[in-house]
Amino acid sequence: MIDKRIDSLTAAVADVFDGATIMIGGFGEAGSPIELIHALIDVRAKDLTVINNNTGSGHVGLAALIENGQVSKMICSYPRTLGSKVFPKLYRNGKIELELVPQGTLAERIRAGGAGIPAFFTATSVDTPLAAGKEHRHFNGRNHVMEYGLKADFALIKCKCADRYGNLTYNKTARNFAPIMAMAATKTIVQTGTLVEVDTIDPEIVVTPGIFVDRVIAISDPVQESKLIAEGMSYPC
Amino acid sequence: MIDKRIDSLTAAVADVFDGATIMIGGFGEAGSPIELIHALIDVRAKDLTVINNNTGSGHVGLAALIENGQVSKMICSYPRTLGSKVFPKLYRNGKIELELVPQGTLAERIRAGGAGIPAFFTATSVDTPLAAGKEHRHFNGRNHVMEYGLKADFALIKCKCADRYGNLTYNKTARNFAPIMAMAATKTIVQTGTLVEVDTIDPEIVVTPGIFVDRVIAISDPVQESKLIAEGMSYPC
Amino acid sequence: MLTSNNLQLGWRREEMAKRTALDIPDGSYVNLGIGIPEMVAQYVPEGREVIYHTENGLLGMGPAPTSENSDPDLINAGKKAVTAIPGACFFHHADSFAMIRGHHIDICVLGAMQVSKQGDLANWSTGEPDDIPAVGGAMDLVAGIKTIYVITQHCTKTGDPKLLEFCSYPLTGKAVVSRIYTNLAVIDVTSGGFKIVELAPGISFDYVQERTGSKLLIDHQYND
Amino acid sequence: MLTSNNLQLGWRREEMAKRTALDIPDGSYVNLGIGIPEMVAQYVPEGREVIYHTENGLLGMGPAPTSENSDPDLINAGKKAVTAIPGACFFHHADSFAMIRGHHIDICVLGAMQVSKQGDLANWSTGEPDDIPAVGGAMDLVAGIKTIYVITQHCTKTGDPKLLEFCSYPLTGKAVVSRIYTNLAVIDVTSGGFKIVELAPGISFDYVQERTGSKLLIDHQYND
Repeated sequence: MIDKRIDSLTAAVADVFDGATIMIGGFGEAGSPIELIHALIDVRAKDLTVINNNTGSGHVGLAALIENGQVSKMICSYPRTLGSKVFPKLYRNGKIELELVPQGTLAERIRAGGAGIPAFFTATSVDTPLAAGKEHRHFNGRNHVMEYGLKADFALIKCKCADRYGNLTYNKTARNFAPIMAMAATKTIVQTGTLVEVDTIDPEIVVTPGIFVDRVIAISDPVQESKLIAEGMSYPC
Repeated sequence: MIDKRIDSLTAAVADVFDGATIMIGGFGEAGSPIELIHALIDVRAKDLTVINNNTGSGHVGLAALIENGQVSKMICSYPRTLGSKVFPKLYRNGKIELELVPQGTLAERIRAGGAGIPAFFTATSVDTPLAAGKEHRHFNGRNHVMEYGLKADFALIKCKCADRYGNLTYNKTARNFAPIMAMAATKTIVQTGTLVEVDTIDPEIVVTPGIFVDRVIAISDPVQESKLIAEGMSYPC
Repeated sequence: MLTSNNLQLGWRREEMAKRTALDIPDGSYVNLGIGIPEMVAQYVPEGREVIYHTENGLLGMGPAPTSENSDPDLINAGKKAVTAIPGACFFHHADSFAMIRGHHIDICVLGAMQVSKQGDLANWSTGEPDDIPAVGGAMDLVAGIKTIYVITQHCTKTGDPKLLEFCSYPLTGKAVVSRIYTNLAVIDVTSGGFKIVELAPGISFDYVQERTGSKLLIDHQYND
Repeated sequence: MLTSNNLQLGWRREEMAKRTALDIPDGSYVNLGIGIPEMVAQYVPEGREVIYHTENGLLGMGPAPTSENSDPDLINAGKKAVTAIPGACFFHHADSFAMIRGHHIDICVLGAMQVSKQGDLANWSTGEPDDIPAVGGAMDLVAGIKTIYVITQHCTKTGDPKLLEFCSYPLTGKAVVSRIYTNLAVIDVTSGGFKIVELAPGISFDYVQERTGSKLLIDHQYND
């Protein structure tokens, strides 16, 4: 029987090893799997390479994971969000590595990783410093750079609704990177607002097919990052 | 106002020019936009390059378009379906050109064309005759071939439900190539089973966003290719 | 040339499919090719749950429908009517082949025209001048799925061996086949060549060897 | 250096946005950057329908919500709460940037730190050693969308020109900007350099030229 449900947050991330590469869903707080990130802080895996569009805000969620010294490298497009204090300080002090990737190239690299495409060409970043050192090539009279597919050992994502097969649907723009990260990781770990029976989600509206998912944990009332920040919370407190 | 609805089949395809490249949705008869194909026969555009997984069956739909001498080249993965009589004869007589592409590579080339990716690498077809003459390259210790994005002047596709913005949903496995072909064509022309008001389709379940669609025509009771074939029909009759 | 190539000898088609199904672990995501491979789905042992992928855009393919609930829009890669199980999902071709190319499908069971001792597979073209080449998803499947099983009659209709030193037909993929289920035996592709892991009832090693175009090894359990 | 750089001179922010909105045809698919560009959506002329794309995964972005119907899961690329219009749709990041990279979006309106006379845009980094580089989707937008409009104050807060012979900051893209809407003028990027197509009320050609780091041309309608 296929049953990807799991009921302990710590167990969900227990096998994340030191040095692992982890994709974390979310664009700002929308779609951020904050309970799974906090579980990752609890299990203390370190020397992590984290792939996320941003670097977190305040002292909770991704920012807290970074602040806790567990992240040695960030791959992201926009590391200085409003309210992002932890990353800039570590970066300026040379304590954390940054690979800056244009947002669309980041998304396409993740999608390529999940789709078994090792490399592709894009015109994005040509004639800018982010193209420096990259292989260039003309197609249809236009210059392009070669970019590599991106994979991860784990993906931590958040969705709205899931079943035991791991079929997922999302809520509005919280979808963002989650479907492609689910494809690109060896183990995809999902926190879901609702867990439903296997015949509940219409086969036409599944966004992430269960084949891309390994573990599902129900977090019916997730904390909201911006509220925690407004309350001055930090994790672990 | 954005209103992509159109009510004449002939008008829907009237600007298809001689020498155009046309993607036609469908996998076998599932998803085949047969009324639009017949309209294309009526408007008599010729010297077409057609991209479809197959080459049609019997003497209706895509097979009829080919039989009518309008297609000079097919790009497809599986040109000899059961019941496919027209293409094999023309091909053996050197009357039609064939570019044979593995099915997944075909899908990915179309998706790349729509996503602005001019070329990518895949391990599919390495060490086979279909890799002959293609650029090879190793990634992660494995050999790959470079494949090019594929675009078209027009896409003809079929869907289940559409609104005036061109947002589309599909029926079951009739979805197949339609969403990616809609992305890859300059003009995407859609026959839909139902036309609904603009606030009817849940934004979470739209499969093809309207931005990829140019014209929508309601064909509420489409003919079924296999029935026409069983009845010995041909088009034009 | 052998005078008798009685296909009734050894396993029947259903038995080949049943034997293959035994090797598919619980929880696998599986793609089944057209023909005998399709029959594997009927023989999943009790207590195992297996999810079938069909590359035209369905995960969770169920058995053939009754005539009432048949829908021409719900077909498999062989263009036959199928059903969708509870928990199934539909997706477009690029997403479907992302599952294949991205190594997400665990096992693929295919038919074969020829298999070489190093696991090369030929199953898409005879390479004859008047052959209409048609590849479908075969090359994507063998390139993207780690475990490729082949189900095939041991010999061609004219009695020629299909298991060979080298394939003479154009390849679908090189060194891709893991295991072969024929009417005569279950055979692994090993670094030393073909190795029999199981013989069909009443079939001898020599009988299989005579019908095979490459030297056969044998698993030690049959080796005495 | 000019002694007065009164930002009240010429168009206000709202007027810049309004002027830009005039140039967006009915039926356009438009991506609006953070800041003044976001305001363009409020000024679409009567009778035109424009659909807004936000690259985090929404086509059909509507105005900011009231506090009751705000959802932290429904935000724009600037991470501000928005709404979805009837006929909107949601999609993941790879699909969203396929719309951009694949040339499906008609117009993008962005802010700028510097624009060169050949249309080079710098809007993501000062290149200073302690700057935290952050690019977001800017490079994807300028590479993938044919018509790039820039809305910007004509000069920096310290009175330095932003329209220059060459950008000194790291580029976002080369030769990508079509038209610039500043508080002082509407300026096209032409093969001959910057060309004024409209001056804000009460602003003279010379006044703009003094605040521009490259020679200005002028459309013939202002040329007498």
